[in-house]
Amino acid sequence: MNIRIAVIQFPGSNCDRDATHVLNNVIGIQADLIWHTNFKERKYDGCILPGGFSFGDYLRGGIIAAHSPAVKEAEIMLKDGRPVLGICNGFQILTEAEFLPGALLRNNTLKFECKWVHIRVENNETAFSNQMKKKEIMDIPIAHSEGRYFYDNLKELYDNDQIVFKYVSKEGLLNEESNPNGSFDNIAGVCNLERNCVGLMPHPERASEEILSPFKNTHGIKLFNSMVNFIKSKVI
Amino acid sequence: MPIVENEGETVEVDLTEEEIKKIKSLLGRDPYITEWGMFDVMGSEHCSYKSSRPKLKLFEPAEENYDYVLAGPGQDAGVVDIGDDYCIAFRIESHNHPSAIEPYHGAATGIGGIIRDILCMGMRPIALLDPLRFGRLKNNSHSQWLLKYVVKGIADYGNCTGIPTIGGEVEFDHSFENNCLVNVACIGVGKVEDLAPSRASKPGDYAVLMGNSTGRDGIHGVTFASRTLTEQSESDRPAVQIADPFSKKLIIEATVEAVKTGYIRGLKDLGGGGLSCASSELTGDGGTGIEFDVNKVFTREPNMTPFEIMLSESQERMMFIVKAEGLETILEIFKKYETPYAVLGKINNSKLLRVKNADKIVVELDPTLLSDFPVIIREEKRPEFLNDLINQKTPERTLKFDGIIYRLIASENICSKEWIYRQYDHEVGVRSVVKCGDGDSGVLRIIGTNKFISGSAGCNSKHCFLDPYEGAKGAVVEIGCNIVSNGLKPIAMVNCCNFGNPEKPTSFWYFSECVKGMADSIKFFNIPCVGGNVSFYNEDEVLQKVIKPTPIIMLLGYIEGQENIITLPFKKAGNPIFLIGETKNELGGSEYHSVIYNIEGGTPPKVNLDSTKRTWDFLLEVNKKGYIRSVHDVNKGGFLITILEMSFPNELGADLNLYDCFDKDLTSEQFLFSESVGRFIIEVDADKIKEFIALIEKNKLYFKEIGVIIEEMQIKIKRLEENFNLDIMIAKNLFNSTLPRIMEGDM
Amino acid sequence: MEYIVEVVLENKPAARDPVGSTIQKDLMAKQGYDMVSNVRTGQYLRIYVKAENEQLAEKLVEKMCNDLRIFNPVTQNLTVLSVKKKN
Amino acid sequence: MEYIVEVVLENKPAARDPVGSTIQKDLMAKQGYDMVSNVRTGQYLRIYVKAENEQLAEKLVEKMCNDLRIFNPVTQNLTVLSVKKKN
Ligand SMILES: Nc1ncnc2c1ncn2[C@@H]1O[C@H](COP(=O)(O)OP(=O)(O)O)[C@@H](O)[C@H]1O
Ligand SMILES: [Mg+2]
Repeated sequence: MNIRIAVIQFPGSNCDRDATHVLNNVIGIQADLIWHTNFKERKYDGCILPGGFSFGDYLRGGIIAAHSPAVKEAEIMLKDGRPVLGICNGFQILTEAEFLPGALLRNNTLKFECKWVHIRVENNETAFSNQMKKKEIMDIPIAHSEGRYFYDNLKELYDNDQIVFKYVSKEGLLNEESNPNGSFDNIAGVCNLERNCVGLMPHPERASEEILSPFKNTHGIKLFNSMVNFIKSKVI
Repeated sequence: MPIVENEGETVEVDLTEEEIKKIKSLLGRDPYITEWGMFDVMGSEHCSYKSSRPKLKLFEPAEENYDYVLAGPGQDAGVVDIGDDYCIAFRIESHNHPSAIEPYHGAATGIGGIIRDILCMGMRPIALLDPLRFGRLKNNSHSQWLLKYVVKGIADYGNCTGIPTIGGEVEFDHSFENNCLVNVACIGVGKVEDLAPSRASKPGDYAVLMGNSTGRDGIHGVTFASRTLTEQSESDRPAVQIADPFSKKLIIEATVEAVKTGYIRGLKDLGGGGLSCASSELTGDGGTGIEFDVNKVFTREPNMTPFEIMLSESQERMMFIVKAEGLETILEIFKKYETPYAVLGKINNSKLLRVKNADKIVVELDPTLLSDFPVIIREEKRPEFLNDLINQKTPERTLKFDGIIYRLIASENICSKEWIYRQYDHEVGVRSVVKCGDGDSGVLRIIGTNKFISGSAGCNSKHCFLDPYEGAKGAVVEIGCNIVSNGLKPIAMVNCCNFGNPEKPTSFWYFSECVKGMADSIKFFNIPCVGGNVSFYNEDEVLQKVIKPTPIIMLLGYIEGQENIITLPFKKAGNPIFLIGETKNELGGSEYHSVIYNIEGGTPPKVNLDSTKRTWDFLLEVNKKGYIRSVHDVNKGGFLITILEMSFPNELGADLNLYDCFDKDLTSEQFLFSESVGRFIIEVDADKIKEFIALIEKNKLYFKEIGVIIEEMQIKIKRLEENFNLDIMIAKNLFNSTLPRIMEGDM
Repeated sequence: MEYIVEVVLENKPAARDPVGSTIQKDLMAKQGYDMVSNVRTGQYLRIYVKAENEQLAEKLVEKMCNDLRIFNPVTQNLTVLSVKKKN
Repeated sequence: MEYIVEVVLENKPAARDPVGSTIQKDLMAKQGYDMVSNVRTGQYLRIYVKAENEQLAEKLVEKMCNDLRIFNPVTQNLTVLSVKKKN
C-alpha cells in the first residue's frame, strides 16, 4: 500500500523538514509538508506535529497552535483510529489541545537543554512503539526549555498504562541524574487511551541516521517504523 | 557635534566640518533634513569604513583571484561555489556595544542581523557561531550577568528560528570587563541559481518592503555603534532593540520560498541606516533610481516624520526587488506567512533616489553619493609598553606539574564550554555531523549530497596583544588547524576586527598590524577573504581601558566524502600518540603565565606558515588513507591539556615518554606549557604506524611519537625531571564543573 | 468604551515555581537580601478591551481566558488584578 | 513585619512587545475576540519581604530589583502594583 503522512507546518515549526527528510529519504514513505491552514485529513494515513517554536512559544509552548484548524483535522484522524505523533513542540500542542493528558512546564534547570539522553520503553503497544521491546533503552537527543512533564493524577496514567517513555541512565536506571528537566516520574512521552496518539519531548528524527548519532545507532527510526507497521496492520 | 539645519529643522550630525562642506558641494545645495540624517548614518565609521578601508585593501580581491568565489567583500555575505550547483554563504558581524548594556536583546538582535545578511543573498541560514569575550568571571557578578544573558539571547533567537549554533569560542580577560565582545557568524546554503544580488538593476521591477512595521526604535543606532561607550551611552539606551525571533522565522521561510520562484531580482536587508541605506545601495549599485512616498511605509506609531521613517532601524525588515510579472506570486507568499508588506514603488532609470512625503520632496539625490565617503588616513604607533612586556620573565616555578595542570584545566579560558553550548540547539536541521565538544569545528552535511562543510571562529587575544602581526597570523593558523582537525580543508575566510578607538595611534597600529598578519597568512594558504566587519571604539574613555586586540577569524571548511570526517576523542587503547609541529620557547601570553603567575607578558608565539601548510596537506592526506583515528590541535595551556581533552569522552588514558621529545634549549615547563601554534596531537592506527611514519618523513615534518593510549584512566608522564600522573576523572571533573560552578553556584 | 484589564497567570503550588525560588535563593539570599522569605512569579497580561462597562470587561476577559486556555487549567491559576477605564 | 510586594517588569512603552502582539493577533483576534485591541505582557513577581513599614518594603524591593538586575532599565520598566501587609 502507499502510505501517506502529513507533517504539519505551523508558523514557527522548525523540525518539520527534519521529520519529512527521515520519512522520505530514510524510511522511504511519502510525507508531505503542509501549512497548518491547508491541512485536510482525508488524504492522509497519519500525521506528525513537529518540533519547533510554533508562534514563537509566546505565552506558552504549543498553546496558540492548539487553536489551529490543523489540530481540528488531527482530531478527526484520531477519532477514526489513525496515528498522530507530537514531537517536542508537537507534544506541547497535543497536551494543550487536551488530546494527551498533562502539561509541559519550564525545565527545572530554567535553561534550554540540548543533549543526548536515554529513554526506556514503558508501553510497547502504541502506534509509535510497537516495534520496540518493553524496557528497551534508546539513545535519543532532547532540545527544549519547556519539557518538564506534569500531571496532577499520576495514578490515572499508571492505571491506564499511558506512559510510553521514561528518561533513564545509560544502564537503564530511573534516577534524578537521568532526568534532564525535572519531569514527574521521569516521564518523557505519553499516549492517549486509544494508543494512537503519542507525544514525546525527545527528537526521534535526529536519531534515525547513524551519521548523526554519537552512539552510531538509529534508535529513533523505530518510532516511525512502528507507525508504518500500525498503519499497515490496521489495513490488513 | 555640529548641528546642521534646513528649512528651520535642525539635526546633530557626527560629521566633520570638512565632510559637511564636501556634501554641500557635491549636492550643489544644502541637504534636506532627512538627507542630512542619511549622510550622517552613511558617513559613520560603521557604514563607511572610513578609517579601516585603506587597510582592508591589503586583502587581495577574492572574486577576481579565486574562481569559486561568487561573492566577496562588499556584499552582504561572502559566497563560495562548492560544486554541483550548491553554494555556501557566510559572514561574521559584531554586536558589541548594544550587548554591553543589554546583553539579552543586544546579543539576540546581533543574531537577527547576521541571519538577515545570509538570507538576503537568497540562501537558507543553516548554522550560527558565536565568538565571545568578557571580563574575568570568577567573583565578578557583572561578567557573569553579561555571559548569562548574552548566551540566553543567542540561544533564544537561534533556537526559535531553528538555526543550530554549531560552535563558538569564548575568552575571559580583564580588558573586556567594560567592553564585552559579541561576534556572531552565520552560514547559509542554497543553489547557485538562487543567489540574489543586493542590486536593483532593472527599471520596471517593483521594490517591496516586507517584515515588521517601522517604529521609532533604533533611530541613529549606527551612529551609536560608532561612538565610544561613555556616560553618554546612558541616554542612548533605547537604542537597543527588542528581539523578535518568531517574526524572523516567518521572514526566513517567506524569503526562501520567494527566492525559489525565480521572481526576485534583488534583495537587501534593512540593517544599519534602515530604509535609507537599503534603498540607496540597491539603486546605487544597480545604476538605477527609485521614487516612493514615505507614507507607503507601514509604521508602528502614528505621526512618524520622514526623517524617522527613513532612518529607523526597526528589526526584521527586508527589501525585495521583484520582477514585474512575479509581483502577485510574491505577495501571495507574504500573505501565506502573514508577514506585512508594502509595494513602495517601481525601479526607474533616473539614477536618483527620490522620496516624497505626499507632495513634498524629502530626499532627492544620486544614491552613489552616499556610498563613497572619503577615507581618513589614521596615524599608527607601536605602544611603548610592549618592549618591557615582551621581556617579562617566567617566575621561578614552585608548584609541581600535576598541580599546575589541574589548575589550568579548571581555569576559565580552558575549561569545558558545555554550559554554553547545551543551551544552544546545535542539532536542529539534522545536518550536524560533528557536534559541539566532539571536534575543533562544527561539521555539517549538505543533505542530498556527499559534501560536508565546517565552521570555526576565534583568535587568541593575549597573543595579539603582545604581537598583533604574529597573533593575527596565529589566529588564521589556529582556526585553520581546527578545520583540518576534523578532516576538512579551509576554503574561505571572513573576519571580524574588534579594536579600540582608531583615532588613537596605538589602537590603530594594532588594527593595522592585525590586518597585515591576516592578509599575509591567507595569501600564503591560498584562502580568499570573502568578507568581514570592523568594530572600533571598544574602549572605555572614562577608565582609559582598551580591549585586547581581537581579530576574530572565521574559516569555512569543505570536503567531499563522509569517510574523511574525523573527531577529537581517543578511540582505542594500544594506538600510538604523535605530537606534530615544533614546540618553541613561547610562553608569552600563555594561560600558564596568566593562570599560575598572573602575568601577561613574555615571548609570544611566532608562526611558521610554511611548516603549517605542509602539516595541513599531510594531515588531509593521511586522513584520506585512514591511518589516523583522532586529531586535536594544540591550543591554550599546551599539549598536555590537548591530550586530556582527547582522553575525557571515552575515558581512555595515555602513557607518555617525553624523553628526547624536545629541543635541549627548552626547559620542561617551556615544552609543556608553550602555546606554539600549528601543532597537533594525533592518534594513529597501531597497524599503520610504519606507513604513517614513512609518509611524515617524506613530508619532512617535525614530529615525535610521544606515547600510547591505555585503558587505565591516567595520563602517565615519564622521563621529565619529575615523573607524574594525572588522574583523568579528577581532571575531567575540574574541566566540566568550572563554568556550572561559577554560573550556578557561588563564585 | 475601552478598558484595561490586568491579569496574572501563576503556576499552581503542585506545579512548583522554579523561577521564583531560584530568584529568591540564588539571587536575593546570596546577595544579602535575606529579608526576602519567598518569591512567586507569574505571567502578567495587560489586555485592552472594548466593553460596555467594567463588569462586562472583566467577564469578557475571564470568559476569553477560559475559552482560549490563556491559562492552562492543569497547571495554572488566573487572577484578575484590576479593571480600569482607559483614558 | 512581613509585607507582600507585587511588581511587574515589562518592556518600555516605546519598545515592541512581540509576545503581547502575537497573543492579540494570532490567538485572540483569530478566535473571534476582536474587541481586544492590544495586549502587553510582563513578568510578575510577588515578593514576601520583612520591613519596618510599607514605604520601606516598597523602597527595598525597588532597590533590590535594580541592584540585582532583576530587570534591565535599558529595555524594561518596573512597576510596583501593590504593597500589602502579610497576615
Ligand atoms: N561561545 C561558544 N558557543 C558555542 N560553542 C562554544 C563556545 N565556546 C566554545 N564552544 C565549543 O566548545 C568546544 C571547545 O571550544 P574551545 O575550547 O574554544 O576549542 P579548542 O579546543 O579549539 O580550543 C568547541 O566545540 C566549541 O565550538
Ligand atoms: Mg582547536
